[in-house]
Parts: sequence; C-alpha cells; structure tokens
Amino acid sequence: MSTLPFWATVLTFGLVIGMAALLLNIEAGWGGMWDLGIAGQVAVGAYSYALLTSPPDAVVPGLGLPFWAAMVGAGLITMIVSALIGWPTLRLRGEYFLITTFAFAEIIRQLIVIQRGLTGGTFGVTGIDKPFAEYFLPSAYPFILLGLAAAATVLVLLVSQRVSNSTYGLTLRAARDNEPLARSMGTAVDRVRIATYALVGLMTGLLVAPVYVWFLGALVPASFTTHLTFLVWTGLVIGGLGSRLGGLIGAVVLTVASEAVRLISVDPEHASRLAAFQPFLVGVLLIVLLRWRPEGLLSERGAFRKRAKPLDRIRRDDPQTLEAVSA
Amino acid sequence: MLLDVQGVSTGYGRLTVVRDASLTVDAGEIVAVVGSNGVGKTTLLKGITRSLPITAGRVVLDGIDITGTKPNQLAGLGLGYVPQVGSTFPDLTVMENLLVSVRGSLSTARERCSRLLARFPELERRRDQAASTLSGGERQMLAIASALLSSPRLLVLDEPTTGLAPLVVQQRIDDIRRLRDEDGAGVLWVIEEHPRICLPAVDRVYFLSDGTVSAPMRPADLLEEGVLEELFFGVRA
Amino acid sequence: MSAVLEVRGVGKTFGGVTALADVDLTVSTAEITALVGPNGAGKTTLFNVISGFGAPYTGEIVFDGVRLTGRKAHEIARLGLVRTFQTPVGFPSLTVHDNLVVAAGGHGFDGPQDALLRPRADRRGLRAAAERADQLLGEAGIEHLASAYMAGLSPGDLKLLEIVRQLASRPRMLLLDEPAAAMDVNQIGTLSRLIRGIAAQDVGILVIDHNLAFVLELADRVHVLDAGRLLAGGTPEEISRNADVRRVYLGEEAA
Amino acid sequence: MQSLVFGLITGSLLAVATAGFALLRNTERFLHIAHGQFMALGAFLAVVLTAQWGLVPGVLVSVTVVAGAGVLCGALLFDPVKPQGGNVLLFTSIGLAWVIYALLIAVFGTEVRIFEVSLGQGWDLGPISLAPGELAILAIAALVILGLWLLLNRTGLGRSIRAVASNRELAEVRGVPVVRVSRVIWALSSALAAVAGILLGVLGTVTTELGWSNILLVLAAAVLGGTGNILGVIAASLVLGIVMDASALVIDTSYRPVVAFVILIGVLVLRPEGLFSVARRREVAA
Amino acid sequence: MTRRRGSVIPLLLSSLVVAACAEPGGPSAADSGGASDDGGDIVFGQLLGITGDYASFSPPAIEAAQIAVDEINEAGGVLGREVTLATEDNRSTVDGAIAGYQKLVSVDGAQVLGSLESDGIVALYDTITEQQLPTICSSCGTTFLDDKGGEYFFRVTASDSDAGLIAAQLARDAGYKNMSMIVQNTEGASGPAEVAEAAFSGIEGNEVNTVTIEPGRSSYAAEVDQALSTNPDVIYVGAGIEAGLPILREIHRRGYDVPIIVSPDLILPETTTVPNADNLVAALGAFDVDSPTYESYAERFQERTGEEPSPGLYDANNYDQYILFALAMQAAGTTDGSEVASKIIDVASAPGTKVYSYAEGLEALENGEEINFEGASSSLDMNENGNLVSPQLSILRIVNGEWAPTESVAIDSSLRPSA
Repeated sequence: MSTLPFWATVLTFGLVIGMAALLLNIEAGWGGMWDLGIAGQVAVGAYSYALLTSPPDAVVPGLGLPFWAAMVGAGLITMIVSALIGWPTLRLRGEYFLITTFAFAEIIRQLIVIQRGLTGGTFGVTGIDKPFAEYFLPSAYPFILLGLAAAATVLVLLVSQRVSNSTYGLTLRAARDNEPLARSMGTAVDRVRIATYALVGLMTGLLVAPVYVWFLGALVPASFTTHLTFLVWTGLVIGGLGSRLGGLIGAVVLTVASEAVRLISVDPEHASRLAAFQPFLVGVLLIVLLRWRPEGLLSERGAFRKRAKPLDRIRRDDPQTLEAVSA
Repeated sequence: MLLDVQGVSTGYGRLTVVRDASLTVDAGEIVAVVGSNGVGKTTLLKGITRSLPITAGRVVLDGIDITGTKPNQLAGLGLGYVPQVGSTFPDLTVMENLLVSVRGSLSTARERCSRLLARFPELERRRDQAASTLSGGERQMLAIASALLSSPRLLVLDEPTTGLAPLVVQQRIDDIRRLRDEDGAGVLWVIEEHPRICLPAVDRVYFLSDGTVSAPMRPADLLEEGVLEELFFGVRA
Repeated sequence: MSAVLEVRGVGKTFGGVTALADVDLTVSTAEITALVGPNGAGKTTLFNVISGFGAPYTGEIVFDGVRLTGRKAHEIARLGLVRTFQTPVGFPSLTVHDNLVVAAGGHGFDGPQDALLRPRADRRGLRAAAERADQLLGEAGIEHLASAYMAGLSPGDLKLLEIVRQLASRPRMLLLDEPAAAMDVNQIGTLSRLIRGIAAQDVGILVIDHNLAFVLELADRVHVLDAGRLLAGGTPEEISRNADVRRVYLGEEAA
Repeated sequence: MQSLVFGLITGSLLAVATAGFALLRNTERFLHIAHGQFMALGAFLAVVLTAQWGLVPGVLVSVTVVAGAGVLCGALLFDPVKPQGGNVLLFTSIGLAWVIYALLIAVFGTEVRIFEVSLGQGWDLGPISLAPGELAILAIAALVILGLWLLLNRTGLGRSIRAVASNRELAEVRGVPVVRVSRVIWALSSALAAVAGILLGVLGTVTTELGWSNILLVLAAAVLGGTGNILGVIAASLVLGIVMDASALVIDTSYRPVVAFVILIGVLVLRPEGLFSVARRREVAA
Repeated sequence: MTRRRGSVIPLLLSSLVVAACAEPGGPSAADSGGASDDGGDIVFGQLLGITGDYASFSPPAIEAAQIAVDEINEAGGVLGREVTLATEDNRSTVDGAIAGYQKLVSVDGAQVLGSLESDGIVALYDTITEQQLPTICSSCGTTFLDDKGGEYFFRVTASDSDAGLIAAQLARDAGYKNMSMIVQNTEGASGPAEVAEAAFSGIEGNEVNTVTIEPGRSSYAAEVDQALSTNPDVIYVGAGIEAGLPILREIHRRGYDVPIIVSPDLILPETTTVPNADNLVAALGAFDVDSPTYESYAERFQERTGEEPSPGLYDANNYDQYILFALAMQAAGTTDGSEVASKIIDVASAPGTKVYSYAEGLEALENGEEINFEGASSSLDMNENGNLVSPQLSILRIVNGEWAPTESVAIDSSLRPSA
C-alpha cells in the first residue's frame, strides 16, 4: 500500500497549523501580543465559511455561496470579530492580555455549543463544500487538498514576508520592544495593534479556517479547544518566535512527528499509551526547546540578519527595563 | 579592617560599570562614597553586597572573603544593606518588615523588634500598618531599622536621604551616627544629594566618577569652599 | 525670540501628593533651556505631562500655537515635539540602523494596509528612511554601530543614540531627559556639541539633567525645580550663585 | 438561597485550587498552567490509593507525592529558565501540563474514576438543603484556607513567603533563604492543587480532563483576586462561584461557564489590577 | 450537491496527480475502495476512540472485533483469504478521525471500515461515500444517519430517535405527567433528549422542564436544583458518565426520590453504586440473549476478558459488524467496495436462511442460498437506509447491584413527533 495519501493528509493538517503559526508570529513574534485565543479566531472563520457555503435547506441552513465567496466572507467576518475583540483587549498588558484572549476563545467555543440553531451545537455542521471535489477521484483528493493547502500557505507566507520587509513590520517590532518610545516617535501603537489583530483575523478567516474546514469535512466545537491554540503556539515556539519561516517549519515538524506514531504498529491494548505520545511530544519539545534553545530552530536575529552581527543574547520584554522607561 | 574592597570590577552582564574599585571601612567609622547621578555608586554597592557578579578583585568582610558568597548569607555574616530602591516590603506591616530579618524563635524575635521600635517612635506608632502606607522618610527609617536587626557590624546604605526634606535628612543622619557611636558599627554610605548636610557626619569619603573610585579624602577638604561646586557643578563659584 | 513651547500654570497630583504646582516655563528656539532639580523634584513628571504620557493635569501647554491638552503621545510627537527617555534602551532587539529607520520613516505607520496594498511606495519610503538613518549615523560619527543590536551597546552609546534616533524624525523641538547620565567626559563633550548643533538648526531644546556641571556649561537659560515648584530661573551664572539652588543641591543652610 | 450554598461550595473549592496558583504567581511571577494537571494528578493518585489503603492514608500520601512532584518540577524545570522571564516560565508550564496529561493517560487510562465516598443525603435547613458530605467539603476547604492564612500571617515561614512575594531582592538581602522558601512554595502550591483536585473528584468524577477544564477558572479567580493578598483570591473565588451558580436563576444554565469569563473580561477591561487588589502605592525612587 | 462521478475528467486529472505523487512502482492509490485485489490478506479497518472522551468504550469493542476476525479465519477466511484487523485511534476527535482514516485506507489498505462512535464518521461521510468504502457503525445513534445511510453507511444499533422515543414512552406508560430533563450539551445526549421532549410534551397535560448542562464542571448542583424546582414526578438524565454520575448523586442528595430515566451512556457498572440506584431505569437496544449467536459470542467474550458482554458498551454490536462485512464480501464474491456495500443489507435481513455464525453463513452462501444473519446484538434486519428495522429494546434496571434487562418493549410509533 502507498502511504502517500496518509502523508498528504497529515501534511495538510501540518500546513493548517503552520499557516496559523505564521500569522501568530506576526501577532506575537513581531507584535509582542501573546495571543492565547487562536482557536477562537479559527472557529469564527471556520463556522463563517461553513455557514456561508451550507445550502439554505441543509440541517444547519446557510447561504449556499460558492466556496471562494465564502472564503472572502469568512475573512471579513473574522476580521471584524477580531477587531472587536482586540479593541478592549489590546489595552491590557502581559498576562492580562494572555488571559483575556484565552477567555474570549473559550466564550466563542461555548457560544458555538449553545447556539445550536445557528451552529448546529455539538452536532456540528456537516456536508462541507470542498472546492473542486467533483473533478477528482476521492482517492486523489487528499493530494488536491494538499495542493490547496500549499497554495494558501504560499499566500500567507507572502503576506508574512511582505510584513517583515515593510515599514509596518518594523514599526510593529519596535512597538513590541519599547512601547513608550514608539509612541514618542509618533506611532499610534494601539491602532497598529488593532490593525494587526484585524489582519491576522482576515488571513485566518480567508485561508487558515477554510483549509481547516476542508480538511475536517465537518465542524464540531471540539475541534476548536485550547488544544488547537497550544498546538499552534508549540509549533511557533519550536520553529522560532520572531523568525520568518520558523512557525511553518515548527508546526509541520510537530504534526508530522506526532502523526508518524500511527505508523508504529502496536497491540491495541497498548494503544492508549501510544496515544499519549502526542501530548507528551508537544510538552517535552516545549520544555526542552525553551530551556536549551529558547529562540527556536530559527531565530528572529537570524531572520533579520541582513547587516546585523550577533551580539550577546537579550531578554526581550524585560519588565524592569520597560517599567523604568515608562516610569 | 571591617571591609576591604580590593580592585573590584562589576557591572551588568558584559557591561562593566565599576572598574578596579578599592576602598576600606573600619569598625566604628562612617565612610561615604560621593558622586553624581549615574556614575556607578549603586552598582558598586550591589557588587559589594553580592547582588551583582564581581568580574575582578575581591571583597573581604571582617577577614572572610565574601567574593563568592550568596547575598542571603551576608546578613548572617554581619552585613546590613539598605538598597536605594525597594528597601521595604510594601505588602508587609512595619512589624512584619522587621520580623523578616530576625531568625530564631518568634517570642524572642518579637521582643527584639519591639526593643528596636522603641528607638523609632514614628515607626512604633505605625507598627501594624502596611509599609506601602508610610511616607518616604518613614520608609527609609524602616529600611535602616530592618537592616539593624541582624546586629550588623557593617551597614551599607545606598542614598538613604534621597528625596527627603532637609529636616528629615538631618534625622536620618542622627540615626546613622548613633549606629556608629552606640553599636560600634562601620557604615558605608552612598551620598548624592545634600552633601553639605551629610558630609560633616562622615569620617572618610571617596569620590566616585565614571566608575572609578578616588583615593580616600577627609570630608573637611571636600567641604572647603568651592570643592564640591567643582566636583558637582564643574565650575568654581 | 520665538517661543515654541509655553507651559502655563501646570499642576499635577498623584494620589494626593503634589508632583507639580503652578509651573510656568517658556522655551524658545533661540536658546537651549535646561531644567534642573534634585531627585523627585518633578522634572520627569513635567516631561511626561508635556509629551502626553500619563494622566491629565491642570494648566495649559501650548506648542507651536497648538494646545496639547488631551492629546495622545503619538499625536504630540507628530506635531514635532519629541522626547527622549532617561533609561535609553531604544528598541533592544533591533539593530541601531533599524532603530533609526523606525524614527526616520515618518509617522504614518498605522497598519499593514500600505505594506500590503502599496508595496512599491512602502519600499520607497523604507529606502528613504534608511538613507536618512545612514546620514544621521555619519553625522554622529557612529557608522560602525549600524549593524549592532541596541541591546549590546554601552550606556554612553545608548544615550547618544537616544538623541540621534529622535532627531531622525526632524523634530521642531526636543525634550532631553538626563542625556548626560552614565556618560564619561569625552562622551559628554560629544553630546554637548551635538545638542548645540541641533539647537543651531532652529530646533527648540529643553533638557533636564542631574549633572549641574554639564547643564550649566550647555544651557543658555536654566530653571530650577524643587518639590514640584519652580525655584529660580536665569543664566547659568545666576543659577550657580543662587543661594536657594545651593541649598537644594548641596544642602547648605540658607544664609 | 440554595444557589448561594452551591456557589459557596463551588467557590470554596475554587479558592483552594486558586490559592496555590496565586502563591506561585506572586512569588515566582508566572502563570502556572500545569497547576490544573497537578490537581488531576492528586485526584488520580488519591482515587487509586484510597481504594487500597483507605481514605485518610490514601489522601495524605497522594498530597505528599504531588507536593514532592511540585518541588522537583520547580527545581529541575522552572528554576533553570527563571532568568528568561515570565513568558518562558509560562510556556514551560504549558509544556509540563502536556507531559503530565500524557502521563496520566498512559498510566491511568482514560476511563472515568470515582471515589467510593458518599456525601449522604441533604438535611433540610429551612430554605436550604445541605448534605453532610457537602458540609465536610466546605469545612475541609475552609480549614485548608484558614490554615494557609495562618501559615502566611502568623509564622516566620509565612512572613518569609510574603516577603519574597513582596520584594524578592530585598528578602535575599535580609537573609531570607529564597531558594529554600521557593521550594516550600512549590510544595505548598502543589499540595493545595492536590487537595483541590481530590475535593473536586469527591464531589464529581475524576477524569484526565480535570486539569484542563478547571485551569481557566483558576486563572480567572487568580486574576480577579489581584496580586496583593491571599484574601483577595479567596473573595474572588467565592464571588465567581456564587455568581456562576446564581446565574442559573437568571439565564439558561448552559451559559454558566460563559458567565465567569464574561465577568473576567469585564473586570480586566475596567480594572486591570484586579477586583480585590489593594491599591498599592509604588515606592517612587525618581 | 452534484458529483459527476465516473466521468473522464476526474480520471484524467486524478491520474495526473497520482502520477506526480506516487512512489515509483508502488501500487496506484487511485483505485476506488482503497485497496487493489492482490490476493493477500483482506484488511478490516477499525476506527474508534482509544483515547479521549469515548476511551472507556474501546477496550471491549476491540476484543469483540478480534473475536469476530478469529471466527472468520477459523472458518477459512473470506473468499479463501485471511482477514486481518487494522485498528486506529481517532482520539475521540474529528481531526484524529481523519488522520486515522487516511492511515487505515491508504497505509493499511482497509477494505471495509468498522467504527464505534459518531463524531468522526459524520465528518468522513462524504469522503467515505466518494471512496465507496463499506462502513458500519456499531454505536452511532446520530440522527444524521436516519436518512443518509443505506448506500455505504450502515449501523447495527438503534437510532437516537428511537432512544428518545422509548424514554418518552416509558414515562407515559408509567403515568407520569411532569418530567424534568437534565441534558448534557453534547450531540449524543441532546439528540435523543430532543426527541423525548417533543414526544412527551406532545401528550396532552404533560409538562417538561429541560435544563442544559455543560460537562467538565466541578459540580452540577445549581442545574439539578433548577431541574427539581418544578417538582417533577419523573426525571430524565441524558449525560455521559463524567457528568451523569455527579448529577445522579446530587439528585439523591437533594432528597428526591422519583424514578430517573437515564440515557444509555449511563448503563455502566459505575452507576450501580449511586445511592438512588433503585430509581434508575434505562432503555437500550437489547442484546438478543436467547440467540445462539449471542450465546456463542458471549462465551468467547467471557473466555477472553473474564467479563460478561455489556449492552451499554456495544461490544456485541461491534462483533456483529465484522461478521456482516465478511458475509457481505463473501456474498459479493469480490472485495470491491460498492459490490460489498450492496450486499450488506441483503445478508443482514430477510429474506434468506437464518444463520447464526460466520461458518454457517459461509456454508449457506457457498450452497448458493440467500442468507439472513441473526447477530449477537439483534436480528440486524435493516431498512433501505441501513437502519435497524425493529431495534430490540429492553428496559433495564439495577438488580442486585447490576444492570439487568427486566422486560422488552416495542416502540410505539404513534409517539413519533412527525407522525
């Protein structure tokens, strides 16, 4: 038997997490906004896409739009929701920001569960419209989906690259390093951050969420728990917070490594031990990397080397320094 | 010799702020380090009190080399330190602030603290108030009082008079003098503000500029007309 | 003499403690103005008030004919009133060059729209800012630092860059917060030359510093702040002879 | 009335869980996400051990084991990355949470476990009904919290802990053995987590998801309580518990978990320093 | 949704894709049904939640599947070939199910798919239909399959609609008028509960008070209190064990001594220990304990595990589905997915000779007879949608500390809301 379709599927999932990690990198790596609400944004995008494509007469009725229109719609909806969440949240600092985004994601998931009429509740949304499915044999579709995921990843990567090489990206990193100083240079830090939040929301709804939906084939709230958020974060931390490609590479390595375990054949009795491998791997990778290679596989300095020469390691977000500055 | 600092260099990370500093303090002596803002006075003290790594030289306290000692062992060795910033525990009451510095059984500790508080009537009145509610002068008083609890032979004070009104400054100076006279302790005292008020109380003084410690001087020399002006203002009045 | 900044009767309290009371101050572009005073006198508080950091205050501040009351820090900066900070960390994880580019890039970086929708214009802007950064590094004589990270610089270099960086945005007026702290004699000399050079280009300068020697040598006009109130004002010579100033600084009993 | 009693039970369990979390947050200065997994670990150990050795020895041994595990984790995993700041500590804790979660699955399996303890039937006390077991849970929670409060406020060790929380550098200067205190805090915090996990398990069931499903509430209570005083955390926990349970009277019960987070966000946005934080005047040095 | 299956374009496009991706010389993955008929072992796939929420169901189900496969191989295999079982964990999540499914189909070459619970299967519905992989689910109650099955999807358990109806019927027949329902907000629990609510409240004079709960809470006291506030004469608890157990205890603690109808998820040994165990009653797709199939299966299950088969764990259903696959494949004479799928209803339902084991069925098929396999869980007769025609339901109560069937009932279809 060929293992290729299996790997195609695993890789597709890896790319979904990778795209999310690239976007998270714009937000957290460059923007310093340590967002624990990714699952919430993906959920908003995914449900928007599903409900926009779902036919009006389906179990969970939707608008029956073609997939591309739904992608645009999902992007816009997620962008608006993100901006609305960002508006009160972004004024908070440090751990308060973390907790608030965390809580927002949980509220979104709970609302999806509760609002059965709109979202199908825990029953979920089925009958997802997958683009171009009718032109291909089902056994070939995993490859098509992988191709679509790869195309979406390229788009996200292009946006990420553009950001990293732009005045906006530089401003974002500057405001992360020293907010009072950035303000004193005329940067409207709050506006830049909300715009960043909105951009990440737009890209999440436009690309990440739809590909995830195609991959899943059906939506249930259980696919949008904090596990998803932590998976994306772990991918980014492994790859290197602040680097250009780290998130993508880290996420793909992480998902492929944890799914590769399926290829080890074990007695079903011991399967539960094997199944514990994925969380174990995620946890151990996080602990080990943060301890011995906190900058990840690729580092921010590596990413913006150009003319820079390495000096001693710095502590970013050093609260004392920033407090002193803002005092 | 109570404190012997020999050619010490210290700083933050790779950044050396104080270079090759040497100074001594004897028992029953008040020694001042004077210098303007940002010349490395606090850094020097942090090096001596082991909060910062020493990259060269050594520090000997009463015959014991403390270059490799942990900061929390210094109190036991007879060194009391009052840092400039964060010299109290804001969330603890006055009494608790004092109790933290005392080892041993609770009843004897309470007794010692009460005895000490008797020497500071303003603090006595506020013994059950949180330190965060004290005024700046009271806070400095509390900081000095807590440093005294370990019965230090050497007291290291980092600008204990900063930001205080001249009258209050005089009170703190009296406190410090009493330490020397009644307890026979040595005092290493960093002064930036009010040098004219403070210096007369001092036995010996070092001038610190740009991370380098001068040779010891007599305070009277510094207090001569124009010397301080030249050191501080760079002009002769 | 053209007044670029006018501070009129500014007062401010923190939880019942008076930090500033009825401060009047005028800064003109023709001369370098300095503000001195002991620790806790309220110098930095006044800077924060002027530059839009921190909570509301009483009184009125007018810059170039524009009332600053209620304006946010970045808006004030965009008017051309730019400050430096006492702790000169800059943007630690960016290179020195990038630090200057951020400052030189103008004030219009409010979001990703330009980067994504008008990439060519954005690139042009970035290139222009980079050229301005190169030029400033050259003028300050620190080209060799261009590719170093801020986090690795010495305190003196950081202090110098704190000013050079803020110059990149071509301000109308600079507020310098303790620029000479942690500098050695040579660096202070460079700093004084730099500040005079800036002042000569019709940029208003208000500097606060502890180092009286430096301030008295640099400034044309000195104000003394003590416990939130203006104690004296005048030429450096007048100030260094002023009995009140001596009392505050050296602790002499008032004669 | 009745929902007030339920809220009190929910809140007091939350308070026990949050007290340990807040202790670490205030002294080691990071959000210990794996705290929830320590709760689950304590519950699982206790389920297994009480079945073999009886209630009291089983509980004591599991609380001790969890406390020891906490100390070990603190020394081996967290201390080495402390210089890198709170965010790295936070993500190390997330990593640890995953590892403990995985080990729980691998060792205990995913089946639901229950304590063989009956809480008895409710007495009717006027408008409220309270079962002996519920009273016992309340009493244990209250005793644990009271004990913690006494420890913190009436003993030298407690003063040292509070001193470290209030000003770590100064505590070191004043001769507090900060490393040893930090070990004690880890032990204390983990033991509290275990107690909370066991009480939750007795009231409900023990599953491998116990940690994940409770950590967000613990976070919420800790943040609402502010960093100043342990009493703030307890008050915040009780308020959250009561509001969540009382919300059932006003809105559909399915919204119950949402209520806590809406409160959390509301408070954070309006009053970022926490609901019960004592306005702390900062020592101004400048 | 229109799918132009079988046209030339997909074939062309697909072969291009596959040619670009396939390992050189490797077997083409483009064959429908996943595997090519290469004469080796026949692989039966098994996708279930070894970890996650449904983990407690998987150990007996895996045992049952192995019993079925052993029986098939002892009788000489299918089409003369050995059958092997490939098991994958879906982690009780959708994305786990998708990765596991791909592994089963493309790596292991599973020719049929047996599964236990609904979540992942509903998500995979389109893919499975397109790939023409015969799929049976042994405990999917989801109403989604009520009219979607029959082509490639079949189930060997009652629908949630039936489970809901029987609850309403039980309450009605006992003469209760005022029911309070405590329902966990998950698909498996709320599906049947909605049917029950509609059916019960549809009867004149009846009142229903429904309280929704979120699992994962430390206590459910407030919710139970609200459910009891209307003084019900019967309570319905639809929840998993994690929330259900505390709820049952809480009802007792509050001193309520009324009958409690619980959903099938709660027919577990744990619930026999609650103090109000005597009040519990449940209805379940019964195991046909008198059938020879059940007797022989139960004996082997007992041998392997030392325990009795438990209706609440669906192990016999899981056994049945693999015997059905084998018989259908034998009847089709090929492993081709669509051929096999088309035979499943035939071999499970009348008309035909009733057979009670794989060996019997094999023999009958080889004699050219039509067969009707009578399973260990039920007679397995299916309608055209792949649903059981007359799910055997029995009423269970706790007798001597164990869940035991006390009587059998048929569903009163007049209760159906649509009827």
